[in-house]
Amino acid sequence: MASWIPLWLHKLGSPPTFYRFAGTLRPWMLALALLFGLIGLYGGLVLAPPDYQQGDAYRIIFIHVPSAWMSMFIYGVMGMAAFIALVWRIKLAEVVAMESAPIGAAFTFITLVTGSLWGKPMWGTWWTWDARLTSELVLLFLYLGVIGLYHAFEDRRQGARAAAFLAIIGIINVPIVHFSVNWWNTLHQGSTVNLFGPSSIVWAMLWPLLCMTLATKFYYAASLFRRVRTDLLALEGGKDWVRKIAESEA
Amino acid sequence: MSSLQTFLAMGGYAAYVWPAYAVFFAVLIADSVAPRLRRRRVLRELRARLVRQSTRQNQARQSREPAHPTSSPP
Amino acid sequence: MTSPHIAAPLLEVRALSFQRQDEPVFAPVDFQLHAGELALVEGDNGSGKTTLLRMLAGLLHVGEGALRWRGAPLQRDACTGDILFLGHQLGLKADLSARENLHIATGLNGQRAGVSAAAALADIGLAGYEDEPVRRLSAGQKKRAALARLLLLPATLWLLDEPYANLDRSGIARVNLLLETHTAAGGAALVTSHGAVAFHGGEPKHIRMHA
Amino acid sequence: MTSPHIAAPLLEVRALSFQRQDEPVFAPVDFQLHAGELALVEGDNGSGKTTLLRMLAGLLHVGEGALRWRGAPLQRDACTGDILFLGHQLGLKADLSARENLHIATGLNGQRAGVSAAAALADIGLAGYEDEPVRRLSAGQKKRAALARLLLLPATLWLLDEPYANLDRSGIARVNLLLETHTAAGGAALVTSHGAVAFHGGEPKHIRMHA
Amino acid sequence: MTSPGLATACAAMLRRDLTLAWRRRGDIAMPVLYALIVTMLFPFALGPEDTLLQRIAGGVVLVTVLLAMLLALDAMFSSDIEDGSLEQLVLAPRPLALMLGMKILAHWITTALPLIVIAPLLAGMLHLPGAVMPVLLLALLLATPLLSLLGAVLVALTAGTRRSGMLLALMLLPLCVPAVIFAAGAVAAAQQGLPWLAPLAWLGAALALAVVLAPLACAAALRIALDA
Amino acid sequence: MTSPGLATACAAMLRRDLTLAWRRRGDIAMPVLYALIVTMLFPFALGPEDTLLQRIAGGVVLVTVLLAMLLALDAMFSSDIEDGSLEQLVLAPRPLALMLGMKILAHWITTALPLIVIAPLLAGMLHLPGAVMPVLLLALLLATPLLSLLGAVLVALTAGTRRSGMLLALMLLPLCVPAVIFAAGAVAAAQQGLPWLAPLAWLGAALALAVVLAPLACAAALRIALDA
Ligand code: HEM
Ligand SMILES: Nc1ncnc2c1ncn2[C@@H]1O[C@H](COP(=O)(O)OP(=O)(O)OP(=O)(O)O)[C@@H](O)[C@H]1O
Ligand SMILES: Nc1ncnc2c1ncn2[C@@H]1O[C@H](COP(=O)(O)OP(=O)(O)OP(=O)(O)O)[C@@H](O)[C@H]1O
Ligand SMILES: [Mg+2]
Ligand SMILES: [Mg+2]
Repeated sequence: MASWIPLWLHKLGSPPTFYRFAGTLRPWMLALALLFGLIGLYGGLVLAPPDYQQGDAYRIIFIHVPSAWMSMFIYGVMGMAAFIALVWRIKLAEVVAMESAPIGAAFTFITLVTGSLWGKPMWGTWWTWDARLTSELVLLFLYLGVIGLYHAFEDRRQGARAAAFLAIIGIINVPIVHFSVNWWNTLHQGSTVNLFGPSSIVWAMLWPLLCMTLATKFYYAASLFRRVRTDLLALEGGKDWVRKIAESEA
Repeated sequence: MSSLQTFLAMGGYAAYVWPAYAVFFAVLIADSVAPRLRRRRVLRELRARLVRQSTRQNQARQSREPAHPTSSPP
Repeated sequence: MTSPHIAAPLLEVRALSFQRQDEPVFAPVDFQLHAGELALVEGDNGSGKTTLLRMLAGLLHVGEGALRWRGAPLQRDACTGDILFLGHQLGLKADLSARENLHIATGLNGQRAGVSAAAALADIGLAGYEDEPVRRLSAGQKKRAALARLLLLPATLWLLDEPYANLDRSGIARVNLLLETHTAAGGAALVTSHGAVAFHGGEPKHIRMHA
Repeated sequence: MTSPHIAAPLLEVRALSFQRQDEPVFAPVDFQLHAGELALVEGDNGSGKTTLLRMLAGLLHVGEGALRWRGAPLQRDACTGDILFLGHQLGLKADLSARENLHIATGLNGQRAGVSAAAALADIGLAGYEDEPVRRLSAGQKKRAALARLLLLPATLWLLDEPYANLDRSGIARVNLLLETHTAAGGAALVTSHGAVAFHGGEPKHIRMHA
Repeated sequence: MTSPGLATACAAMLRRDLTLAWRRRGDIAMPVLYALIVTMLFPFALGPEDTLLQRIAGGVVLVTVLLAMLLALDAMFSSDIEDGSLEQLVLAPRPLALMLGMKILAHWITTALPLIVIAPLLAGMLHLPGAVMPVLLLALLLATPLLSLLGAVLVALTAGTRRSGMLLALMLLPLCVPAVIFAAGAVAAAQQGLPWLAPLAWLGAALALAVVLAPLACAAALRIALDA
Repeated sequence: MTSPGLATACAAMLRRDLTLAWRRRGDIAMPVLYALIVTMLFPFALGPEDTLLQRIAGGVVLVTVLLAMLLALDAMFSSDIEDGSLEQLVLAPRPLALMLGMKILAHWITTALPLIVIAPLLAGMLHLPGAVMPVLLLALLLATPLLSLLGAVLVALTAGTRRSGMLLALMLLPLCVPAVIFAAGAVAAAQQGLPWLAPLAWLGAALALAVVLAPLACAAALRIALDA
């Protein structure tokens, strides 16, 4: 591996640097999330016309699909951070991986619940054992496994390393979630949104969906930054920079 | 029916659409509140630790002072 | 293999410390151990003796400080067979006999030339108990079965955590004799103990642990 | 014996032996233990000390011989609360803290008046470790947590199997002090140990075990 | 010297086991997750046809819950034997049978109760009709304590032996079968709209007997098992 | 000083675990008996209709065998951790991954192999057609080592914790599901006279990968888990 990677990572990965960096960026991320979220909701719930087949039930798409994408995206981020944490033992990477897990689990849970709520009127059942639904459930279990393993250890860094290991093993599930609709015949629909070609969805429905997608991405960044900052304080409790913060933020 | 009522009725799918949105917001709000509480707790613990450390240092200095008067700061 | 400079110590420990939850378990430790030396690790209950030995054995990662082996930074892969660790947990399978336990140990670690498992067991005072399941041995007999490894396995540095506990007087004398022959043959040992050690092979080093 | 006690001995053991697979584990044992007396059970590893103590405690059935308690044949139901046994296995739940372990013990066995769990733990040298899970204590700290039972539980006869093992010197001194106060208060104790016991409450009885 | 009453001792015992279970709450969840996994795997193994699943739902849930309980049974005394706490319990001046009764109660609370709580979910996953659910729960409420009590006696008997696993399973099988037959009979009857009280009454009678006798038998068995 | 070769060390490791299993042969029989009980209980729980049983036979046998294996998985390293043998293994001058591979092999031989041997009996009890039997056995021969290998990695990961069963189950679930799907898919296809090779080929590919990677992952996981 090129030697500049660890060097570069160590520089940005220094806890006080990242603490400050995340602190300045976080409010902006939150503001962007709110902005895009409000626009997307207005466009999705009010402006977009009812679907000719599904009526208004399809409006669940504006939260279901962004959440589903986030559930996979966050797993990818977690997996990468986990890899860095294991190979270079960088504290920040451990923290990013471990703090991504609860957010990812939250989005996975939302996907499952909103999908169920959508499935009842569309397919006539809350749940079937089809490939995409199952692999998404497995994704939730993976997230929970990572969180559980992390907390099962008494030493946090040791727990982080063990859980990072599990996260890396579990990453094979992400392509399965995505491609399950192609590989097996399922109830769940295949890709309707295509970034690089014509999407089979009308523009009035597409742009609110894209807004919501951006909103969830920004939300993730904001939430992750807040969590990482807290964790860094807890992990670096003995260091001077933390002492200063603890004294100033009384 | 007023337009608000039509909006809320969601074409007869209100029982599915609104709970979905409710879950979305409930989960995300929970996700953002949890770290806020944790941060408060972490800071409280940190300050307690600082207090413990400073008292221990004071004790150590007091017990050391007669033996090494030069090592204490002016 | 043979070090060019005679003075290079077998093991050199510099400002070694271990953190649990970011708190140091013991005050930093410095010492050198040369071939032929015995060091006693002393300290009260909970002062970190076991932790130190486990760290030297490679079971715990080194928190801060440096470890040097024969003059060069310690590489675990290069010296695993050279270090023998015996902890509070004896590492015996209760369902196997003492002999079978020793066979596993030699299978994994290799065997000193000229010593057989039966001879080692007889030497340590377990003649007649070779084929009893370890479960049925008394506390001191179990300890002896674990100590038989010292006779049988090739290793330069012994890390022994309270080897005397549960032994009767003849057992204690036997362990002291083992330590003497081992150091006389150019080995070294780090031993924790609360009791007095009657070591006749020279004055042992003392390493004091402070919590 | 030359003891000036007029009362019947607390415990009287006559030609006691124990068989495993029809073989006696140790030669028949005879002794008396009066209130206020300490007896040291001595013998090599495997001579049957633990077996004897477990038999007296009622964990093993009496093979041959007779046991008398305060002058009458020993009835288990009549004296269970009177006998306290501490074996090689400490009987501590590793997931509970020392304090919680003591609370269980007092819940089952009752509690001496005027002693609290916290006080007992502080007395035995575990102040500050009351709420650590026992799993995280060092070997000597675990032993101390088990020994805290001696301070807390009401019992007349203590059966202690190697109470000194793993303890540092201050711990050993503490156990000796405990034995002195216990015998001075009219209790009795049977202790096995391989090390020297510095007991200042009179000359202890010696019971030698032969395999 | 203050000597606590029986109630204190019982409470101490119960609290001890519940605290321990709470410290290892991962292990409480184990049978639950196990049951969840089994129930999830069935649709995969059999194909997700609603009618077939519905047909076997009651039986699968019963078998799954009882087997999940069996899993946890083996560990009832093992850790106490290993660390010497069981010796201390046997030596304590309290009626051993009563103390063991508390242990069994704690064991039921920590293993069976969570299973009963999620049983409706399991049944739902296999599309069991809602009307049958109360009968299923009643059957479980009677069958699980019975299994805990009888299981405890057998575990105590095998505590001293080395090859406990096989023995335990062998001896439990004859005990499981009638419990499953009666419980499944009640559920099946309810599913077909037939009266379902009689099989449950049998289970109840057996349970009443076991509550009285099992702790005594368990105490006797343990004393024998420890004496070696 | 004689230093034994790798082969000697492997043999010592394998012999050790097999001897231990033999000493406790009751415990080997445990999963087998467990599987037998489950399969026996099904006709009781569902009623003895041949067609229904036959329909679910393949799936039930697969699920049962895999679950019986899961039972034994938890204990793979626990006794070695408790008595300190695992430390000695980690410190031995032999490649840890290879030694762990031997442990996994021994574990497979002692738990999965007996199950595979009795699988035809189990399938027969549920009236699985004889023609499907070879496919079932093949599926088991591929799925069980896969489960042993992957399970070992997860068990190793939880070795440093208080060995929480829930975690293990939670983490194993995602691994079980695909194995069951493919294995059951092959059996179902064979039962309907369709080609059944493709799903088994997938299993085989996964197994080949796991044989190489799992021991390495297991060794890494154990080193992480023991370091506390
Ligand atoms: C519990 C049930 C459901 C779950 C777990 C679920 C899960 C998912 C997941 C994971 C994705 C992202 C796939 C990817 O981009 O690779 C997704 C996308 C999607 N889901 Fe669902 N879903 C469920 C129910 C439904 C229902 C009932 C519908 C509509 C009838 C639906 C419509 C969609 C649509 C339109 C997409 C976007 C597909 C694309 O463009 O890639 N889902 N779902
Ligand atoms: N697994 C563990 N987790 C957390 N803390 C531990 C663990 N093991 C030991 N400790 C703590 O670390 C400190 C040092 O323990 P260690 O076992 O090294 O002591 P020791 O010197 O060997 O004592 P002893 O003489 O009693 O064996 C103790 O305060 C102990 O409570
Ligand atoms: N569970 C058992 N089953 C069979 N034999 C046993 C068992 N426990 C001990 N023995 C044997 O009985 C004899 C006496 O053992 P015991 O444990 O009483 O010795 P001890 O005097 O306590 O020795 P130590 O000083 O080593 O603790 C020994 O020879 C031992 O091998
Ligand atoms: Mg120690
Ligand atoms: Mg003994």
